[in-house]
Amino acid sequence: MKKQITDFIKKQSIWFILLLSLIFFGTMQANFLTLRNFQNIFLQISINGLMAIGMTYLMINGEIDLSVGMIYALCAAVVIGFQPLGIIPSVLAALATGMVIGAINGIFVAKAEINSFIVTLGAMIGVRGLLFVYTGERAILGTDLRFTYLASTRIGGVFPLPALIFLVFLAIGEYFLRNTSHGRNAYAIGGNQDAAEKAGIAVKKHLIINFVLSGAMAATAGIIAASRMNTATPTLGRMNHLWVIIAVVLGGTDLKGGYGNLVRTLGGIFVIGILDNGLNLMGVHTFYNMLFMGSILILVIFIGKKFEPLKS
Amino acid sequence: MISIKKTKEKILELKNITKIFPGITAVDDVTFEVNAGEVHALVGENGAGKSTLMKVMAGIHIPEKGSISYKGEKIKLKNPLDAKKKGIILIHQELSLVPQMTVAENILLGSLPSKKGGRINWKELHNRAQEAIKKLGCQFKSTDLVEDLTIAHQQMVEIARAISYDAKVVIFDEPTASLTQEEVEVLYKNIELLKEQGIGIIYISHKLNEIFEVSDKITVLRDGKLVDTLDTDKTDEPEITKKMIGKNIEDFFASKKISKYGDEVIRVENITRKDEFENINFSIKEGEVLGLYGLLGAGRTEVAETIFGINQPDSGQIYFKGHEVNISSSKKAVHLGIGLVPESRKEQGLVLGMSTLENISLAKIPYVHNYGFIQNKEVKEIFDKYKDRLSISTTGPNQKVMNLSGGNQQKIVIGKWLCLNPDLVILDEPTRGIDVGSKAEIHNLIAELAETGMAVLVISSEIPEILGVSHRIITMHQGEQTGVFTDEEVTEDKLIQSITSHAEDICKV
Amino acid sequence: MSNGKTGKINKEKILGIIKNQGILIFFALLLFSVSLVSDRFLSARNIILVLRQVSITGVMACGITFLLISGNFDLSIGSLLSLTTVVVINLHDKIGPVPAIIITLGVGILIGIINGTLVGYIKLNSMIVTLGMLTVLQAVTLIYTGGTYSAISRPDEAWFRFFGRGYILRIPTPVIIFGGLVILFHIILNKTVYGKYLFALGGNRTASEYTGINESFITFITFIVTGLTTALAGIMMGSRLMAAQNYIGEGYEFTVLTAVVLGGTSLFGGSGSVIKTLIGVLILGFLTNAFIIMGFPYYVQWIVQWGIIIGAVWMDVASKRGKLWA
Amino acid sequence: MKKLFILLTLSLILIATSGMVMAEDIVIGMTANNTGVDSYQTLHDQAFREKADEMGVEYTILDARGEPMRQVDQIMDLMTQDVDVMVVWPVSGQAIVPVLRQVQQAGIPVLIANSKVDESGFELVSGFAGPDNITQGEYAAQMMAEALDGEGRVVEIMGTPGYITAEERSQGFHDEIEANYPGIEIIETQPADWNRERAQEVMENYLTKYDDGEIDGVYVGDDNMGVGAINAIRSEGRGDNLKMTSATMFADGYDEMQSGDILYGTLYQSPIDDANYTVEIAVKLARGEEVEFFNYFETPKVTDENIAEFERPVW
Repeated sequence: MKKQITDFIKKQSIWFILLLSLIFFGTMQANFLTLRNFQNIFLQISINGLMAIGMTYLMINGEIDLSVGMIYALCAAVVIGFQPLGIIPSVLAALATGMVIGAINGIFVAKAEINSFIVTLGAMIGVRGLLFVYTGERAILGTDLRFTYLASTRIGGVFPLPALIFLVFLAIGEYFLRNTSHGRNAYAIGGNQDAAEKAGIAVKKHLIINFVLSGAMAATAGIIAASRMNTATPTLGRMNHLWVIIAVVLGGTDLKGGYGNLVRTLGGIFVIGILDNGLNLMGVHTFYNMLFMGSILILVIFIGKKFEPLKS
Repeated sequence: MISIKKTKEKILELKNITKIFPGITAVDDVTFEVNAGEVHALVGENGAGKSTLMKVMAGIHIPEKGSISYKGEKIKLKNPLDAKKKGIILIHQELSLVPQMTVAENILLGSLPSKKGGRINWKELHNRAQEAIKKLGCQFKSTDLVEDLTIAHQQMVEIARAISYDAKVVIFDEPTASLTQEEVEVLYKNIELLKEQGIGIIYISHKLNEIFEVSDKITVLRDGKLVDTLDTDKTDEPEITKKMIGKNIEDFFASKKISKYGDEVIRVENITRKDEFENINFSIKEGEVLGLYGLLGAGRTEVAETIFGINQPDSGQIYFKGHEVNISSSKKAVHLGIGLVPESRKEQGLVLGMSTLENISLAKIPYVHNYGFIQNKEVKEIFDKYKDRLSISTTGPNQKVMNLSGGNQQKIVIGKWLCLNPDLVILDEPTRGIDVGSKAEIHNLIAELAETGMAVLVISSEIPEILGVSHRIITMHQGEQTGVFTDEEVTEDKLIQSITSHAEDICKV
Repeated sequence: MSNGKTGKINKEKILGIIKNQGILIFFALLLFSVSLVSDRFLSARNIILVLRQVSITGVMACGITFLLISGNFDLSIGSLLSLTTVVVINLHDKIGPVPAIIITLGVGILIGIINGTLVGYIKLNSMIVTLGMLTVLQAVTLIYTGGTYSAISRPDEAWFRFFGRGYILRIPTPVIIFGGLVILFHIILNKTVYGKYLFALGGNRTASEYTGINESFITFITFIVTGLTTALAGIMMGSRLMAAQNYIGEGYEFTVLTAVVLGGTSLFGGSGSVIKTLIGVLILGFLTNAFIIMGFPYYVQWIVQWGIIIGAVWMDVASKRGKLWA
Repeated sequence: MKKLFILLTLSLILIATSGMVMAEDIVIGMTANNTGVDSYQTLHDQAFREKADEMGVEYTILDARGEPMRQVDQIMDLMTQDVDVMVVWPVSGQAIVPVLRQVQQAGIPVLIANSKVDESGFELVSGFAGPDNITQGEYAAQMMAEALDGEGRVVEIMGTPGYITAEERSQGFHDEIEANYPGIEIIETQPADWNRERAQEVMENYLTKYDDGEIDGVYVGDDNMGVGAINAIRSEGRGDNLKMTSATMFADGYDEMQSGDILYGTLYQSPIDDANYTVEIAVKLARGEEVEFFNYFETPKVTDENIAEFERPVW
C-alpha cells in the first residue's frame, strides 16, 4: 500500500509541480492567467512538445536522441530552402530529411548496436555541420508568405494551429503507445530487451521505427518553427535537446526504459513552458532565470529520488 | 512417475550436431531426441555443452554440422523466431519477462492479438492469458504487473507463455535455481501438466535429485560430447555422476572434520530488520561451521548482508571477538575480518570484465599497498598461492573471469576473502549452479577453512549440503529463527519440520 | 578449399589487430592522408602547435576518462571550464596569481564535491545532475562577472602567462602539463589501488560494494578529480588568453567526451585507458588543424567528426563481436 | 511542507531579482540578443536599465540567449504584457519578421536595436537605433588599405556565423575592398564565434598554412578575437609583417594598440552610447513622437594617431 502511494506520488508528481507553478505565477503576475497568454504558452510548447513525443518513445525503449535539436534546425532550413518548389514539396522534403537522419541513427543503434548516446551525439555534431553547409552560414528568408499561415492560424479564432498539431500527434502517440503492439513492444524492449528478442519481437525494426519517428517529430517541429519565423537560420536548435530531455524526465519517463507515457510528458512540457513563460512575464534577469531552471531540474530528480521505493 | 502407454511420437530430433566457437568445439557430434509427453533430462558439468545444445534447439545458435528434424521433417532454425514458430520454447534460468508489463502482455509477448488497424484486442489478450493461467492453477490475475509477483509466479508466467504458444517442446534451463521448496513442487506439477498435453520437455539441471524425480530419460554430456542416454528408472545417481565427471568420486559431500573450537568469533543477539527478519541469535566459534538452513526468502541472505554491513539492523547487537560492534559499511566489515561470498556470483561477487588476478586480489589490495601503489609482486604471489590452494583452472592471471566456469568463478570469490585471512567467512549458497565436481571441492574447502581456525557461516537451501558441512545448524523461516540443532541430533526430517511447522500449506507429492 | 581457410584466418587476424590497435591505425592513416595534401601538416612546428591546442581539452579528458571508467558521467565540465577561467582571471589582479590559482582549484574541488555528493551519496543519475549543473554553473559564472569580460591588465609582465604561453626547454608549458598529467593519470589508473577501484566500480558496482569498497566515496573522489582537472584546464585557458569570456568553455563537454570515447573508453564504465584518450584527443586536434589548413570552414569538420565518432565506436564494437552488424 | 518551503524561497529570489522599477506610464519591453556572451551586450543591458531608470520609465528586459525561436516566443510574451514600445535586438534579422507583423497588428511600435532586421521587416518596425555594422566593415577595410598601402593578402576571422552583426561586418569589409582596393586580396575567411580561444586557434593555423610574406593583413570582427589572434602572432614571432584591423574596440584592444603595433586600427563603439540612444528613441516612440527610421550613432575610427582622444573602454 505504502509502495503504491509513493509510486503514485512519484509517477504523478509532475501534476503537483504544474499546479504549483500555475498558482505561483497566477498570483505573481496579472497577465499570466489570461487567454492571450495561454495561447502563447500553447504555441510555445508545441515545438519542444513535438520533439518530446519522439523522445518519450525512445526513452521508453531505453534509448536517447541528442540530435533532435539539430534535426529540427536542419529541417526548418530545408523547408525554407525548398520553398521555391512549392509548400507541399518543401514540407515533404523536410519530413524526409528528418526521417532519413532518424533512420541513420536508428540503423546504427539497432543494427550496429552502438549506444544511442554516442550515435546521436555524433549526429548532433554532424547534422549541425550539414545545417551550416546547407545555409551557407547565413539566414535564408522564406519567399512564400502563405507558409507562415501554418503557424499563425488560430482554430476557431482561438486555438493556435501548431498547438493543435502537437496535441493531436500527442494523442495519437499515446493511443499507439497504449493500444498497439508497436507501442506495447516499446515498453517490452525498454523493460527487458533480451526478453523481447526471445519473444520474437523484431526489436531492431521497432527501434529504427522509433528513431525515424523521433526524426519525423523533430522535422514537424522544424516546419512549425520555420513557419513561425519564415526563415532558415543556422543558429536554431542549439539548446532544444536539453529542454526536451528535461521535460521528458520531469514527466517521469525512466531513462533506463520501460516506464513512461506521453500524458505525463505533456505535463513535463507544460511545466517547462510555463516556467519559462512565467519568468519572462516577470522579467526575471536572464542570469537568475538560468540558475532557476538548472536548479529546478536537480531539485525535481532529488524529490523523485526521495519517493523511490528502497529496493526495486 | 506417470507413464504414458501410447507409443511416443518423436518431436524433435538432433543428429550429429557440431557447434564450434572460436577456440573450442562446444558441441561435438551430439545426437539427441525428445518424444511427446516425455521429460528428457540433459546433464553434464559446466562447460559440457548443455547450454550450447539447448541454444541450438532454440534457434539461438546455428550449428556448423548436423541436422535437426521436427516431427520427422528436416528443418533449419535460423533464429529464435523460427524455433518459436515450431513450438520450441526455451525457459531460461534468467526469466525473459518484462517486469513493467502485465501478466497477460508477458504471456503473449511478441504476438499480442490485434484487431484490424493494429489496435490490440485487449479482451482476447486477457481471455487467452487467463486460460493459460487457469490451466496452471495460478493464483494471480492476468492484469497483475509482473514486477509485483514472486519469482516462482514469474516462472509460471513463462510456463503459461509456453502453453499459450501451443508449445510442442519446452526446454527448462535450471528452472529451480531460485525457487523455494514449495515452489519447486508447483513446478513439478506444472511439468506433469505439460506432459499430459503431449509436450516434449527437456530439463536441464545440476541437481541430480530433481532429475531423478522428474525425468523419464537422461542424456549425459561431457566436454561437448555425448556420453550416454539412459532410462531414468534403469540408472541411479552414482552412475550418472560417474558418467558426468568421467571418474568415480568417493564422497561428494566431503565429511566435515571435527575440529577443536576456539574462542567465540561472533555473537549475534536479537538482531532485527523490519520486514526482513526478527530476533536472530547465534554465535560461532573459531573452527566451527554454522549452517543456516532455510528456504529462499526466509531472510537468510538479509541476515548475512546485515552482518556484512550492507544494511544495518534496526535493533539487536553484534559482538565480534567479544566487543560490541556497529558494522556501518561493508568496508568496516572487511576491516573487522569478515568476508562474504554472496548469493549471486555474477552480480555481487565478481567484476566479470576484470582478470582473475584482479578479482582475487580486489579485497586484498588496500591492505598491501605502498602509498597507494599496488604491490604487483605480492599480488602475484597471492594469485599463485590461491590458484594452487583452491585448484582454480585458469589459463593465467590475465584471463577474464567471465570466461571461467561457474565453479572456478566461485573459487575466485572465496579466494578473494581467504587471502585476507578473515576470522569469519559467510558463504551464501556457495554451490548454486555449480557442477558436482566443483561442489565437492568447495565442501572440502569449507572443512579446511574451519580446520585452520576460521569461523564459517554457510547458508544453503540444500539439505544434504547443510548436513554435510555444518557442525551446528540453525533454521529460519519467514524471517524468524525456528530451530537450533547440534550435529548429533539433526536429521533431514527435523530440518524440514523446523522450517515447515510454521507454514500452513505444504504440498508434498 | 585451403584458400578459403587462409582467407578466414587472415580475416580473424586482421580483426584482432584492428581490435587492439584500431585507433592507432586510424590515427596513422589520418596523419598520412592529410600529409599528402599539405606538406606543412607534419612539420615539427605544426605538430607542436596542435599539441598546444589540444592540451586544454586533453587535461580535461584525463579527468573524464577516470569518471567514465568508474561508470559516471559529467556534462557540466564545459560550464565549469568557463567558471574557473573567469575566476582565475578575475582574481589575478585583485589578490595576486598564487591565491587566484589556489582559489580556482578550490572552485573546481567545490563543484566536484557538489556533483560527487549528489551522484555518489544521494545517488542521483549523473547525466541529469550534471545537465542541471551545466546551466547552473553557466548562470553562476554570469552572476559572478555580471556578464562582463575580465582580463589581466599587464599580460606581458605577469608570470601567470607561463601556464598557457610559456616554454620549458622549447616545449610549450601546456604540452608539458598535459603530457605530465597523462603519465601521472596512467600510473594512477594502472598502478594504484584507487585506479583498480575505478575499474571495479565501473565493471560491477554491486560486486564492488560486496568486496568492501566504499563506492560512494570513490565516486565522490572521482568527481573531485574531474573538478580539479577542469580547474587546471581553466587556469591554462586563462593563461593562454590572459582574459576570460563567460561562454569560453561552451561545447567543451562534447569535444572532451568525443575524444575520450574515440580513444575507446567505454561510456558505461569498466574499461578505458588514459593513453588511448591521449590518442583520441590528438585525432580530434589534428583533424581540426587539417581542416583549417585545407581551407574548410571549421564546421565542415563536424560532418566528418560525425563519421569518425560512429566509425571509431563501430570498429570497437564490431571487432568485439567479430562482425560489422549485430 | 518541504515543497511549500522551497516554493516560498524561490518566490523570494524571483521577487528580489525581477527588474521592476518605479512609474511613469511608459513601459518598454526589450528582448536582447545574448546578454553575458560578451561585455558589450552586458554593458548595453546595464546602461539600458540605468538610462530607463533615469528617464523614469518602466521596463521588462528579456534575453533570447542567442536562440532565434526563443526570441520569437519572448516577443509574444512582451505583447501579452501590453508594453508601450518594444525594443528588439535581433538574434536573426530574418527570423523575427513574421512575429513583428503580429506586433504591428497589435499596434505596438517596435524599435530594432544594434543589429538590423531584414529589409522585408522594415515596413513592420518604427525604426532602428544602433551602430551601422556595414559601415563599420567598410571603415575597417579603409584602415586596412591604409595599413597595407593598398597592396596585400588578407585573412579574415569573423564572428558567429548566422548572426547578423557578424555577417554585416564581414559584408561591409568585403564590399569595400572589392569596390575600391583592387590591390588587396581576401584569401580566406574562418568564423571564430566571437570566441578568443577559437580565434587564437584559427590564427595559429593560418600562420602554419601561410609562411612569412604570404599574408600581410588580418581582419577581425572585434578586438576580443583580435587579441586572441595577436597572441598567436606574437608567440610565432610573426608580428613584424602583419597588420590587423578590427571592427569594434574592446578594452584589451585599446591596451594592445597603445603597447604594440600589430593592431593598426579599430572602431570606437560604445555600448553605453548605444543603449542610451536606444532608450531615448524608444521613449520617443512610446510617446508617439516622430523619429527617423535609421538612427545610427557614431563609431569613429581609432588608430595610433587619434587614440589619445578616446577613453579606455570599460567593456
